[in-house]
Amino acid sequence: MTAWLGPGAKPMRLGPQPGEEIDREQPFTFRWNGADVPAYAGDTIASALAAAGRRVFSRSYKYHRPRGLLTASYHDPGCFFQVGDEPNVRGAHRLAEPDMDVRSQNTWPSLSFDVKAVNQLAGRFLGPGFYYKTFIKPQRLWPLYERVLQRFVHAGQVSADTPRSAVDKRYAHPDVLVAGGGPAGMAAAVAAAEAGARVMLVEEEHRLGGHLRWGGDADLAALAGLRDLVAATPGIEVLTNAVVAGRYDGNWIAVVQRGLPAGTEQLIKARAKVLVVAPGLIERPYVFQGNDVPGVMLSTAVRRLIRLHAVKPGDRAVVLTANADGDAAVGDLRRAGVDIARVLDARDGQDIVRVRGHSVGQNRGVRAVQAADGTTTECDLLVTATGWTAPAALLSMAGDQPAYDPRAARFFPRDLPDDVLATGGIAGDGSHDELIAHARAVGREAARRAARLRREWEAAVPTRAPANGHGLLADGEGLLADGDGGHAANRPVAIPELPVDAHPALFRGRTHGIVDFCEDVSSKDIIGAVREGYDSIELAKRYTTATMGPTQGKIELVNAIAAAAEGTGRSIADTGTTTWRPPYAPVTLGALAGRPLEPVRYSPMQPWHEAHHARPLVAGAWIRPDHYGDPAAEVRNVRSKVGIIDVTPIGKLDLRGPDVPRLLNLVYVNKWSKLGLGKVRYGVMCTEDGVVFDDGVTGRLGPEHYLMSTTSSGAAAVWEWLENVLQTMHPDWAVHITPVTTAYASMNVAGPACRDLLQRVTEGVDLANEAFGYMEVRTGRVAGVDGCVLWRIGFTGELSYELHVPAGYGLHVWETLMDRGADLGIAPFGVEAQRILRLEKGHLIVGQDTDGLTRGFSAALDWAIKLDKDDFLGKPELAWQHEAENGGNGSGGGKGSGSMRLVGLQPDDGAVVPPEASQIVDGPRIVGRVTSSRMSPTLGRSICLAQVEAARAAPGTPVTVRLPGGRLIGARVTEHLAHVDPEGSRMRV
Amino acid sequence: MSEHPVMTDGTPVARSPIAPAPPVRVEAGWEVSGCRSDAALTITDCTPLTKVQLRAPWNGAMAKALGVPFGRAGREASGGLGGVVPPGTSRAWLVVGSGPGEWLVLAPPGAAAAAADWLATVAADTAGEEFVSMTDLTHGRALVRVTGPDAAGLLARLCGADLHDDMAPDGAALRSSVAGVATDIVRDDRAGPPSYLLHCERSSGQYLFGALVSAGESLGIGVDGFRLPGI
Amino acid sequence: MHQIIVWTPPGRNAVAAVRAPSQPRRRRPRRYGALALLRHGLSGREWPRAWSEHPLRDRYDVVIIGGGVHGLAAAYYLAANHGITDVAVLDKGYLGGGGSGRSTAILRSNYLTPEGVRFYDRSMQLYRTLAADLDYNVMFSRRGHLTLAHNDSSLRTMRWRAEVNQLQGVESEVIGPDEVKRLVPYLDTSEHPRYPILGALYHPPGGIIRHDAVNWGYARAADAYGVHIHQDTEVTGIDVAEGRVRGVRTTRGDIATRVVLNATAGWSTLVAALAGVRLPIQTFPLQAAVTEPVRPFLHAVVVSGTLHVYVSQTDRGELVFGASVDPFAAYSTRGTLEFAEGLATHILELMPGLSRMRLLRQWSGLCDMTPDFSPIMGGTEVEGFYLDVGWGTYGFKAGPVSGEAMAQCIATGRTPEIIEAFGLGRFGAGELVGEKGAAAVGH
Amino acid sequence: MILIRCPWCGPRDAGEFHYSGEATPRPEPASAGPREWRDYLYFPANPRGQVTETWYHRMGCRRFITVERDTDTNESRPVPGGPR
Repeated sequence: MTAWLGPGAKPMRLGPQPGEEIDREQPFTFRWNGADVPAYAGDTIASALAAAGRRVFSRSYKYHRPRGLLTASYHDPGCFFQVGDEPNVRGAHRLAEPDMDVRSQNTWPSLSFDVKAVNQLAGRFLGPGFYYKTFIKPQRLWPLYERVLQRFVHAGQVSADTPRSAVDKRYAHPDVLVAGGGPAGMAAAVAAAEAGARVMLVEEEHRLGGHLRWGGDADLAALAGLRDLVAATPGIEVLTNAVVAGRYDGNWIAVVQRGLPAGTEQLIKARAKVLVVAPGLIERPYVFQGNDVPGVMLSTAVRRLIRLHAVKPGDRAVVLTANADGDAAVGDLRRAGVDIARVLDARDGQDIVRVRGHSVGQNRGVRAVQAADGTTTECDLLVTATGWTAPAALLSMAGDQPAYDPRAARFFPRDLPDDVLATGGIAGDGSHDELIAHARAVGREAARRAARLRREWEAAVPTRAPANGHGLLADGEGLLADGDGGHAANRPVAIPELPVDAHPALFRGRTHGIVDFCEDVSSKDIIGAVREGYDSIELAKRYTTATMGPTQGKIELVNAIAAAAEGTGRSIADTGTTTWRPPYAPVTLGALAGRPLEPVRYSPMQPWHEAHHARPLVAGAWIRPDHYGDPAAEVRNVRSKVGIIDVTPIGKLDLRGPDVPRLLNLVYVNKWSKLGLGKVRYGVMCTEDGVVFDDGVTGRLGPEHYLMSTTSSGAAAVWEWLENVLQTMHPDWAVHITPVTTAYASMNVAGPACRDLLQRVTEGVDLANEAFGYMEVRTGRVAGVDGCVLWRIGFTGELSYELHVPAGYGLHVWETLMDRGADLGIAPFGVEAQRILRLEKGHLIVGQDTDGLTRGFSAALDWAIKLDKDDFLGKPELAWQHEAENGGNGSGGGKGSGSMRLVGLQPDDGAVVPPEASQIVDGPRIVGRVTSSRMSPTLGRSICLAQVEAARAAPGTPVTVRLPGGRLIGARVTEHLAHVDPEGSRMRV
Repeated sequence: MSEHPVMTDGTPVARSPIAPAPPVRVEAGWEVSGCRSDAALTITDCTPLTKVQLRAPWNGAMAKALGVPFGRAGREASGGLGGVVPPGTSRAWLVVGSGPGEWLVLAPPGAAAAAADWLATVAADTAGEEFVSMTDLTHGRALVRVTGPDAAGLLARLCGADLHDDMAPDGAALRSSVAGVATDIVRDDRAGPPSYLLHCERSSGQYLFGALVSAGESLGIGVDGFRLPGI
Repeated sequence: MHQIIVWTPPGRNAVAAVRAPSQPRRRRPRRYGALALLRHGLSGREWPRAWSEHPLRDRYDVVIIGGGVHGLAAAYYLAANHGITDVAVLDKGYLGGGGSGRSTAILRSNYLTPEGVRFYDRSMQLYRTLAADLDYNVMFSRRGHLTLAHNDSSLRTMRWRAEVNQLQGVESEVIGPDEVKRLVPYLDTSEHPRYPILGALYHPPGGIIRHDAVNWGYARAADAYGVHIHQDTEVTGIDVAEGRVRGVRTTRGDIATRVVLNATAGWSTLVAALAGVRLPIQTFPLQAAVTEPVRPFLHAVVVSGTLHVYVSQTDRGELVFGASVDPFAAYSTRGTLEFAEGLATHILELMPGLSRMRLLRQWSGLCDMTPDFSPIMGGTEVEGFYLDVGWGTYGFKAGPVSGEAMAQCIATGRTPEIIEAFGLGRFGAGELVGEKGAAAVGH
Repeated sequence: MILIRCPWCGPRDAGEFHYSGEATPRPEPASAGPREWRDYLYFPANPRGQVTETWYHRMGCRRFITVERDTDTNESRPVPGGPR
């Protein structure tokens, strides 16, 4: 017996094999737990380790039993490694690279000596769900137990420093997407492409060919032929080391391209007209005592090791075979010089009882196999070939419920939607030629269905040149023109029935063993769970966690179902299967996220703001100046001299047409029929439940031309809202709406000196108060720029003009104003200063001083709401609120949020600023809250807006505000919302 | 702090939302990049082009007079577009059927008034019994052109619409999401390699341009400055 | 145990009139615990069934539709608190196969309105002692719950919630970026262009729990009181005459009963329609996902309302993610790729270091969304037909308190104060509950 | 990503659209009482199966379109007699 572990392990590399996928010209080494391991290009991490004589790769989840190679494929549960900062790398799939730093996972302190292995002794007490049955009392100890459980987490590590990957995703629109690049997949792809379809062929392994790759000479010859055909047929995009991770509604297919630099992946989103599922079959482990001892392998595993990587799997083997692949493995093992100690043929009823392994010392591998006939055979390798699992994930995601066929002892497709077809081993058995014929027919049928859909879609788009009529291809044109001939396009292709070979139903032998190798769940565990009452396959799965680990059932599902069936006495067919969820194989978050794409919006004056160290404020997608250093000073400058703020994000809608007034009347709560030319009016919009939705001003620029402003955050929603009204309620109205938010650079020039400043740069507009009054609008030339719109409005409460300048000239106008205003003391102000100014003025901010339930009257908008209008959006609810609050019979009911009122509020101690959201209380009861609060530079005291119960809204009402931390202070409701200049005289000068 | 050059005639210089790659020059009153690229895949900021939007019933007299249906873009009367071409502009103007009842006229810089006049005459010819409106969006939108054999491949990294020739051949016009921004995509090969005009709301222009450049890095994309007439 | 249904005049409640035994008789199953484990380990003996199978009777005092945490809890408290044990819980599939088994099992009580906070805080109290009460380890893990604020307005909402919470005596405070970083080192708290972390609402009592264990624990305990649990039993009709419930029809036979509790999620409008009751509900899929396990590094529950994502790490090392409901109404639970994409995009905005973690499985459940992000509980215009529905995205965390309150409601015929605000009548009256603000992401 | 068949633009990813819910007519505000009005506001039909609903093609033609969708399968089609 050789020592399988540690230094001096015996090399197992074989001489050159036909069809081997390693390049002996490219040798290199990589690190395995700190030691150098030799490898050839084309080696997987696991094949290189096996070639170096390593046999134990990891420790199992619960019992920490040593684990080695089982399937030698992506799904091999014993081969999860940490590679650099990448956890859970599939070592039997990932190609080894020079200087790769590979470490084993879930071992402490070391792979060879693992203290948690004591769990093996405790195993009998740690049955399924043991944790549900203990740690119950005393409860205060549970957190302690919990930390212990967490120490057993079976996985690698992530680092906070790992750089975020930035790989662009890609959209694709193949006619036919073939999932699986084995012989069937290749043949289907070729047939579909020959019929004129655009084909995407996706193979999970590193090369096309499937099982032909580790087959005999005939297989290799067939493989070469198929590869040549694929290469020679135009219209096939081949992706290898890529996996179809999911099929979603609308045949939206997620394809993940692996193997990009530094282990990154790319997500490809394909809108496939037809999906062909050809994943082949996955070999199934056999369940018996010791079936997870290193050295117990599947027949496909040993054939891969020998033929693809020229690795000798062991020295002395026992083989349990129930099918041709097992028989072929025997041949391969012989050729590889493995001494075949015994071949047990399950078809003749032969069976094994248990495997005994070396439990101590360095060697943790297979020692002997006990057969059903009582004989025991010494060996270091047990190979099983006991049947197949159909990877039905994609079928299941397409809505199919695969049917179990007891004759073949595996699941088959039942009924698939029109846009999904299946071929290859998942569809049936048969000779190579039978499978190829089936695949070709499926490929042609897929192309035919895709052609039908493509014609439908082409006819539906308005983008095709009128030359090709309206996009309708005549049958036979384009797709399917060659070969099958046009008329065939609407005749389904006859798909031959594939034979189904009988296969012995082998799941569990005469002893219990591991079913789920990732989760350490045994057949005994599952049967026990079922008998405990967790008797549906879903409950058994959840209770035992079988199939919930990283392999997600791909190798263990059928064995789990068989065990559950054994427990209930039901048949496997009646037991049914759990639902396969996407993704079919795990996908990195980096691939799913792709390159960060977060739209960010800037005003034309952004370069100036940056040059002047504005502190950025994130407002939705907009980046705005919060302030330029001292908001209070900015406020004082506006009140005393002149300030300028960039308000480009304010929503702007260009409204044209004779019916604009009708639209405004419907969407605003106030009246709009008589808005004169050059006039501006403030308006409030409510939704149909009477809740305040947006506000802004609208001005009349021409007889049938209006400019509407909205809140910055509401711009998109208001536009959609208006389009909704026009398109679904009043298609007869002649109104055209164009969003012009960023067609204009918008700046508000505010302060006593702002008129002087504007007079210096404005042409064609008389700015005198009597010529251009408060709440009026003009258009003219500013700083040499034509087509500027000037509003005279006062959000800040000062004399101010809001300029809307053609955006390309925004920076020019801004800089001109800064230059020309220097002697007047002009200074920029940011959003914070504006918030203070508007609070001093008592202007509400929708969404801050109102919330998702604040109806119009609660926002103190009584003056604006005109219930005598025939109709406006939200009128009924507002009418009922009014009725209810004014002693009506309240037929509409609803104190609701109608009971609240927006008021001005001033703390008794002007030095205290209650933080926004401070609650207003009456004893334990909440009777309101502070919605806005600041220290007013103008008044030198704290000021607030607040929502309070209507009963407390009367001017002078004293209230109690609870500060964070619980301190209570007194405050008083003010007469007006405005704290500064309630009469508005400053704006009207 | 950037200086603000003024044209000889006193009118200031207009700026695109997309920062011009140096050397910076002024073309037709716009600050543009003077850099040139001979890469197979290029990207050009075409924001200086005149952009006038026309709204009218999608199937009315104006639509017939223009001869450009929704979903198509055209320059001349031929090719089934049967439309009016502004006198003396031959190939220089591009009329885009950008939406149902919505057209976009792309013309060289400074042609807004001319475009409006032309559209007004067309509208007048339709006896004006239908409601028609015009809006100059030159400053309200950003316009980018990507050109090259890989142009469709580049867009496929940012846009889910099917841009294969059979769905979106030369002259196709569609609006879709590009890098998350609502964008008009106009296939306009100009008898050369595949070329797409991308037209979006102005303030997202810099972001969209950046997204295209980073997505195009692996395809060797090069920035090519704006050149008159630019259309 | 046999009970006599006496005719109750309209206005009074059927079960209120049931003569219930003063002391509920509880058939104690063998207790769980370390000793029991040891005993079974040594003897190798099988465990007794967690709950038994029964033939479907043709009459029950109370029929509960929906074998999720709400229905099972209601059954348990009817028996344990009110001695009403002639109860059938019907589920069309397996126990907890709906929302209860698909939930991300996050527990918190830091809501926005006083009624909401009180309600969920009672649920937290019940959850804290649930393992001992049910003799089943439900693995309640107090982790601390962080709701991140990326802009002023969400920071304002966080403060609002913190203030209301504190007034209700619930541990909850707004903390700054440094404290956030200390609690969750993997978070990117650097100067972030688009989603800076300005602070967070920190709710120390928040945590996660093993959702299946809660369902199974209630089922086992209710079964011990004699409640009948019927899986694979779908309700196909509800008989109503003279404005009151007479019975239900199922795929396994008809049942005569005076009291039916609709404790379904996803199907609640369809079930209510069987009794002729309309609900202000639209059904949306809610998706969740889990990654491959990695070594524990995330101890708190992290939520970002702005980015519509929340995440916690299980004891098994998996990250469990959730988001807000799908953008359009549907009864499909097949899941979408855009959910997984959005999730990954947003989680990497928060924790860029995770880009090499792999998403292992995604799944989807159905949520019944009400106009005010609050549930509908209590009676209806059909006498004897009760509702415990409209749970949106936050039903699991309310399981125990809902069961307790609905049991009391059914047993006494009076609506308990704690659920008064949640009656069906509020929509007709236009008196919606104000959770809207806090429910951007209901977790 | 489900496919919405826009009667104007052809088949497009649902992500380009904004779902605006079941197509329900607005009651006559003058005559509607609270019950009728709040039925309209708060009580959708929420059927399992075919539903007629409104989607806004915000990234595309910016038309509000009427779509028939199966809430189980998500198969959808424009309502016959659409704009084109």
